[in-house]
Amino acid sequence: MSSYSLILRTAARFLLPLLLMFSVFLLLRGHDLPGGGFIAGLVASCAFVVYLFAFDVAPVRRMLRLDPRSMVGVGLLLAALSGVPAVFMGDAFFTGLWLELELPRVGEIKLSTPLVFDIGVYLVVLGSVMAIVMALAEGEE
Amino acid sequence: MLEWVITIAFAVMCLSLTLATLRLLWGPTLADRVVSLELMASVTVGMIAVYTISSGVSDFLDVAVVLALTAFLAAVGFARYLEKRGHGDD
Amino acid sequence: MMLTAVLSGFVLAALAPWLFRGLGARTGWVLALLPAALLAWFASFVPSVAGGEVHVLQHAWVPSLGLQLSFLVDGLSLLFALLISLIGTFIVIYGGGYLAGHRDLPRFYVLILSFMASMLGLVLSNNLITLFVFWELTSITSYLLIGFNHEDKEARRCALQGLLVTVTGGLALLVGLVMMGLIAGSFELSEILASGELFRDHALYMPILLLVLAGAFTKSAQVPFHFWLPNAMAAPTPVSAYLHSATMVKAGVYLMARLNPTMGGTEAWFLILGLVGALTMLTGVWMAYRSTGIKRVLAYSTVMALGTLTMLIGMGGEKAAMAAVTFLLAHALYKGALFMVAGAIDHETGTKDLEQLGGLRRKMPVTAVVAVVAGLSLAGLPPLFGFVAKELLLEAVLARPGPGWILAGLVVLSSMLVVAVAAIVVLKPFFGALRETPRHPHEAPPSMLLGPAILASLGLGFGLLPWLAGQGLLAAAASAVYGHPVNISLSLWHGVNLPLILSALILIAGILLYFKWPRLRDWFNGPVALDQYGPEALYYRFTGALSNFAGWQTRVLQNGYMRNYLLTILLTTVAVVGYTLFSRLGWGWLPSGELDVRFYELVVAGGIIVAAVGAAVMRSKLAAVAAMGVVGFAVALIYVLFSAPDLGITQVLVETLTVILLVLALFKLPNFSRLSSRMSRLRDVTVGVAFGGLMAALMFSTLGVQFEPSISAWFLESAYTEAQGRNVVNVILVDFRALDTLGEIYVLALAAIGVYAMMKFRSQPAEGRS
Amino acid sequence: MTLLVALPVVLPLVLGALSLALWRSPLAQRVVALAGTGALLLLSIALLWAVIQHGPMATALGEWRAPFGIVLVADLLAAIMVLMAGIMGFVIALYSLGTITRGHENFGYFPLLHLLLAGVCGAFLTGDIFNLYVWFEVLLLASFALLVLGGERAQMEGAIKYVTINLFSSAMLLTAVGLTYGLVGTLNMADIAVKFDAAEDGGRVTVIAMLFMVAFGIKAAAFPLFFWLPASYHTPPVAVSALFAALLTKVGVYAMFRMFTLVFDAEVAYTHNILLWVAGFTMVTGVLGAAAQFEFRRILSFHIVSQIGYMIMGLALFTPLALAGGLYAIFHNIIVKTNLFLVSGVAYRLQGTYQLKQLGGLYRSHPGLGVLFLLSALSMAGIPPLSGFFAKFILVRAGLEIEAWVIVAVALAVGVGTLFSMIKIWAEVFWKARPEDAQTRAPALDVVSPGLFWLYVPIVMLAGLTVLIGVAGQPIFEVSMQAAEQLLDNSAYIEAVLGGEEGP
Amino acid sequence: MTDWIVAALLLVGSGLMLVAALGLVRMPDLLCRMHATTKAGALGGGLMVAAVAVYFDDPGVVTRAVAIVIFIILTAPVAAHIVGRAAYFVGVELWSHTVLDELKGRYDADTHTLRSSDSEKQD
Amino acid sequence: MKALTWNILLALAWVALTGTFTLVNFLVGMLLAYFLLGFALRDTGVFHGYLEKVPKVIGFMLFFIWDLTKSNMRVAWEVITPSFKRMRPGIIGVELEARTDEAITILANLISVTPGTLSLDVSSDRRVLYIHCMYLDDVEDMRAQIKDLERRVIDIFER
Amino acid sequence: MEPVLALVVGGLYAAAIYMILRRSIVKLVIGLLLLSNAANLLIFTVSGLTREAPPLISAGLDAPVTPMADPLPQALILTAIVISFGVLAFAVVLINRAWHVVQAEDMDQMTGTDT
Ligand code: NA
Ligand code: NA
Repeated sequence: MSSYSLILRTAARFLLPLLLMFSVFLLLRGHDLPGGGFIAGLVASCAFVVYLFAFDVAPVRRMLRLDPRSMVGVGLLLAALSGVPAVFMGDAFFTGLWLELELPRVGEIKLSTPLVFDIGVYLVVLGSVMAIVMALAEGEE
Repeated sequence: MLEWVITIAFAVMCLSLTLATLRLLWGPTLADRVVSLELMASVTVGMIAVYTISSGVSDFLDVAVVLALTAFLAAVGFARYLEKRGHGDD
Repeated sequence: MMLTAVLSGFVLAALAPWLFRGLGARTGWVLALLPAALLAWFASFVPSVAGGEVHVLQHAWVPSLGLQLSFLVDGLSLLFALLISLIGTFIVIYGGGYLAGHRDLPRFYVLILSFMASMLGLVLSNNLITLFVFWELTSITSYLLIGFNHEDKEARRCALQGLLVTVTGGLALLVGLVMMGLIAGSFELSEILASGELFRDHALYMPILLLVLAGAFTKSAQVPFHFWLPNAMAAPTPVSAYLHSATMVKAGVYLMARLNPTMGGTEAWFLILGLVGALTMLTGVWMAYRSTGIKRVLAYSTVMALGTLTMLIGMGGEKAAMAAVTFLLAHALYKGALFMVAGAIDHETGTKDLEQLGGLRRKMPVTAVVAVVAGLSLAGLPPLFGFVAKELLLEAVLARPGPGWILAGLVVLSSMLVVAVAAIVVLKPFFGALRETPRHPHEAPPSMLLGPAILASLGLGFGLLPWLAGQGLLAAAASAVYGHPVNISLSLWHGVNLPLILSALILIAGILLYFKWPRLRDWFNGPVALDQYGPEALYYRFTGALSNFAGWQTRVLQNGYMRNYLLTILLTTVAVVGYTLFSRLGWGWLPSGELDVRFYELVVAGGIIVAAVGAAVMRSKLAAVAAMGVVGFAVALIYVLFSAPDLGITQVLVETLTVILLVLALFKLPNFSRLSSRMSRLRDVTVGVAFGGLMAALMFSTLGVQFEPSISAWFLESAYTEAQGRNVVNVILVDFRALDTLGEIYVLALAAIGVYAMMKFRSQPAEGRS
Repeated sequence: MTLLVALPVVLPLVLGALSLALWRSPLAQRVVALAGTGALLLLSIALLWAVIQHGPMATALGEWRAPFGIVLVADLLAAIMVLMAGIMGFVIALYSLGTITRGHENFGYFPLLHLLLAGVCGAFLTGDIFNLYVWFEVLLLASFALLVLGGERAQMEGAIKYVTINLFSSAMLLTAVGLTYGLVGTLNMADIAVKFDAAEDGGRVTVIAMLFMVAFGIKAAAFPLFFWLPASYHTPPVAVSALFAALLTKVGVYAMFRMFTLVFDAEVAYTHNILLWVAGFTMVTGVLGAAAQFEFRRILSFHIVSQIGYMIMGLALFTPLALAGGLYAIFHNIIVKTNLFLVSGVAYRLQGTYQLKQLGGLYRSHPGLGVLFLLSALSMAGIPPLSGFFAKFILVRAGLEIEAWVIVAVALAVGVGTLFSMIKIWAEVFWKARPEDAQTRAPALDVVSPGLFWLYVPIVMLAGLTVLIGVAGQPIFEVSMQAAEQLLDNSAYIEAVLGGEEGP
Repeated sequence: MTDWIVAALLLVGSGLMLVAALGLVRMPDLLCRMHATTKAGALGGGLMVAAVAVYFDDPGVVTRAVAIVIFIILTAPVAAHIVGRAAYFVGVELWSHTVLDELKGRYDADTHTLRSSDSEKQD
Repeated sequence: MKALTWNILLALAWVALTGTFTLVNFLVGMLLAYFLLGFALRDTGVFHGYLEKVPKVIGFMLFFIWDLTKSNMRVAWEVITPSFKRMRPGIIGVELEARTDEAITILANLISVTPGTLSLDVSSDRRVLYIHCMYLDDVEDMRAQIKDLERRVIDIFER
Repeated sequence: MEPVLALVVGGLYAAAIYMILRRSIVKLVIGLLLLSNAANLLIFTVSGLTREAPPLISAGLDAPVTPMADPLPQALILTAIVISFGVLAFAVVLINRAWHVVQAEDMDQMTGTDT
């Protein structure tokens, strides 16, 4: 069934980017303040759920581009493999590796395997929730 | 002074929560409960605000941000249910 | 070498089907080469064993467990081994003829050779556990052989009966053997045999004795476990001849004989074996006399023989030992022959019913001669070996002081009936007028005559020259049974003495009984309602009751109602954990000290309870969902109020998504209807409160108790310095305990896969469904 | 070297993710499944070998030393269990090629298989009690998903019970973990063991032990907590049933072995006595349940319960020999029970039903299958010289050594009952002629390999194993005995976990 | 000074919350209740968050406070609309003193469309 | 929108130049950029209407906040007083002139937060907005108020 | 506050147990939700409660200078929340499918697989 409320549709168009931005924000700062991949992934899921309620499954699918299942697979791979590089450095699995970049005028940027891990978590959460919600929503008919 | 205000605010919020709970339990329709749930979320936002001030830890405010988002989401979800399901089931 | 000898049967069994493909009808003759070779090889031991030597050969198996593939060759085991390979040779040949053209003939070879190997292993084992291993293998192969005609329901039933009886006894035996091994500190027979005193004086002597005898009695069909043996006649006749008369059923006898030096010689041993043996002897011969099927008659007479052997072993003493081994050999020879004759009759005429048979001597003259010779041995008439055995039996019984007289009376009585039975088996089918049978009989083929002829001849030969057997092998065997050297020589004629007079009496009475057979049989069958109350009926009642109980138990426990499962689990938890709590701490878990609470915390806490109860009692499912959402939000608030913002955020998000999932998933489902009664609701409230109370009590019991400081201090110290993060919770999640988080997202992914599959994938209706 | 300890967990995790990412290509999934499970098998062999050589090994993930980070530990018990998982994973992957429909493949069968193995291996190897909970959940969720794959009514009904009761058990486990943390402030099992041992107030420890017992008892399907198992195990495709039979309950049993040797060994007279009762009743109710069934897989399901009793008996008797017997029972049962399920799948493939009444004539038509069945069935009934006999014999001997007459009697009587059930199947499915009015026929399955080859290969492998364990008992018994001794004297384990070099 | 503003914002905010809660309990029908919660609840929440912003006077906190307020303003009316519409759609009873209902009969239950007049044909 | 993008980009540039990454600095940048844009590009079409809109938006926000306050006072009064004698609730439909999704949505939302009115729904053909009013003393007067609000919204969002 | 929350957890368990003992599958799933909440709150409570001190290390500090809430149980509960979310999502859809297949929400009509 197509969307039924003009008002909701319009609101959703605004909310989606807003919430996605918020979710990325939560993801990146999670290591220092409340947030992190899981929370961020949930917020992103909420964004798409709003969109799904306003429009329908097909538009969400288009909007996501990546199939949720692939997203889950990629996320899992990312998370699982983030623990592997340390092995080649002679450490145990999941030993954190940190790369600190000094960018002129931007400041220090920390890239790390825990961050990669967190991004994996983010993708898995988003993919899983969307796979579940979309399957359910499609099954309603 | 601020301490007193905070205490009063807490008390008022508690009262509000209680009242909202009453409506939640009474209903009579699902829509009433949803409205009550939403208000509870708002009250909780307020409560977290008060708590943030009383604790002096601003990080709690993040919860309020999320809460504001999710209350809306739940309401939309319930509304969708009502739309699809029709009357006679709440 | 010994290991090869024992196991060669298994190897050949595995090859038999392929050999059959190449050799066809000749397979039996070729396969028989193995038992023949074994026979020759075992025979090579005779001189040294007769000279009193005992050979022990050892191979390691699981030495740490006391398991050795060790073998003991003394008189007793050698006697058995020779019998097994001798009769085995002929049975393999005979089977080829008897089952010629049968589509399952290759399987017969496989099984009979496996059995032979198992039996050899059993009698040759020097290790109690190895002995048990082979013991069980004989049960299994016997099962498969009894059920050879497996599409026949009756055959399956009989096979199962035999198996259950022998295996159950076998397990008792296992316990007994293990206990023996533990007492002796070794499972090696050669060591156990040397420590008889240790056992006879041990506090556990009686239990061990009973356990071991339970194994022996079931295997050797002693009363009251005798009923399975006649039913085992559902097997093809070669099987009956081999397993159920000549070899396997004697495994129990072998065991008793084997353990006689260790466990025997006590009052209990004598009483149990003597009584049970005598009773079995009488029951067997009486049942034989009652029966009309030729195999059944023979089977019951085997029961009689087994009883006799048990009784002899129980009596103890040199003479009894000698009588036992002599009787054993004689019986193996004539009974093997007679069974094969019975098979030939059955094979040629198509019936086993003695009532329908007569005058076959004209059609099957060779068979008739063999039958007569073997029958005379069975009847215990001179100059056959059966006579020698019977005389020795009477002597042994008479020699026993005291209760020996009673036993002697019983032996005489049973011997009379045996004479009649022998006559029935031999005279009825072969003499008198030729009768119409389902098939037109001819002389049996050579493969089916060779075996019985040689066995019968051996009976005659040993009868005429008893020292041939007695001097060497039987004396050695008797020594093994007795535990000390036995020096009794066998002779066909030893003057007119009491046994001889009794023999004459027995013969006359037996002939009388034969002529009165038709009338007496009816008379025997008439008044006795043993079939209804006998052990076999008990067996069926017991298995029936057990199966009823099983059905009832399963209906009660696994009744399909999940709430009953949960109730059981919950009540178990409450009982076990609650009992432990109270027994260990009494009321010491109750919280004490001041309560540090803020009023708004109380309100939130109260809100959780109210909303939870609301969710539980609400009539509308979506209202319940909403109430549940309130619980979730309030819990989130608790997390916030106690310094867990990450948790609060997560809880809020998860709770919302859960509500949305519920809304999506439930919208088509009907609303609650009041399904359960007031009583069951009351019951569930009680259980719920009890369980909740238990959980609260458990929590109380740990509040304020801290055996050791938490490791968390380290996390707080190290989060930034070691892992470069300020949100310690997040650092724990993605670094310190990343594996947890990894598992967690896998759970989420798995849930998504599951949900996706549930919503989208329906397999064809047939798959997975019964 | 210690890398080896983590690989059996990491490998299936990566393979599962990879397999999921490849969900569009069933062929790639199949290749990954075979190669991956094969690799896992090799890894598990290597791990066991290493542990035999070096004793318990541990790796601290992220180089965060115990008790702060999560360690993976392989002692002999864990390594043996991982080996079992490796064997079963490979065998089931082979079998799946011939039984799993394209539909199942498209909807995640192979990723689920990998992840179930990951969960199982994780549970076996982890040295952290909360991490154990996580792996339990991973394997549970994988099993949930496998259970409902296909979506038929029976699957749904069974799954509801399975899910509910297992969730309750998880809640209990979580509760117990929480209480443990409340008392000693640590999650590392070796650390908990040390700190519980040092605690003056043992009463609280015993209370928590009981909670763990309930939680693991449910997962292990022990009496009276087993109901979820017979309600569900016979509903999914047979490869899944076999996989469940092989591994799921055994993880619960493993957890019991781990916790009730390492951590809760202070009040043995109380805790293990309760376990002994549990063992006895589990055996009896299971075997009676099987006696009342007339469906191939249901009989087998109840026997899983019954056999769990033997394993717990080994733990409850708590002597080295008894523990070795329990271990023997575990791996014997894994091999044999799985194989019986696999055979039932062949019977289903041939005749389209699992109902004994409708089946028949297989001995005539497929004697080889009959032999393979008989090997496994007799092994399960404890007939020598197959693996089951050793399990039974060791347990009986261990029981008799400490004069635990009753449990020995029960164990043996249950053995007869097991034989009865196995013979029932044999008589009905193999010996009996196919009933003339049998209405079912071989199902037309949309599977990759419609022949029986892929069904027979694993069955032959497992049948060979049950014979091998019997025939070559000595080395296996030695290892079991060493494992049992490691369990009873847990200092090597604790040393491997806590005594490593200082600091990350 | 800051404290006074904070106190005032808190008091007014929480007072509004209470008003919303009272309205939720007391108002005669669903739509009237929603008037109370949508307006008072949203504003009350906004004011209290504003109090936090004032109290901390820190860019991070202010950003988040502003985000919350924007979010509330953005979502509260939408939620009210979506719930009110759904409730009306399923036929929640209006207060007996309701004077006018121009919406009556214009929802089509099957197509989920809302007509702009009684006469308008569906397309 | 394009104009707004430019404005934000310029503000970011300002933040980068000054090297002070704070909200206040960003707002300063926004303001600065706004005036700069108004000055430099007042003749081009790209910014047509943008500069005029900003004061309008600010004015509108003030108006809105005032309305919000009023509406809350009124509801509060109603809730606190014991009876509902003054309430005359009802649902009216108002013909819409606004056409874009944004305008209609904003209008509806504004109506929801202003005194005594609550948007229920827009007809599927977008011609009529249905509103629940608490004080429906004079229907036409109410419609007029709504139309007034609509004009303000159209002013900002559709021109 | 811990004793109060202990009672709350007890109450949650009681309500959850009551719900999972109902015949309705919807109530069952709500019961499971309550159950997981109860378990999480239990861990939270028995690990000790701290007010107003989230485990966040302030900027500029290497380690906390004042006592902070125990971060470990928080991490555990976070994991547990996510896990139970996954599990419950599965359970929710499961009862949905079960209802579709069985066409009843009564557990008493789902006894066929056992007997
Ligand atoms: Na504590
Ligand atoms: Na310990």
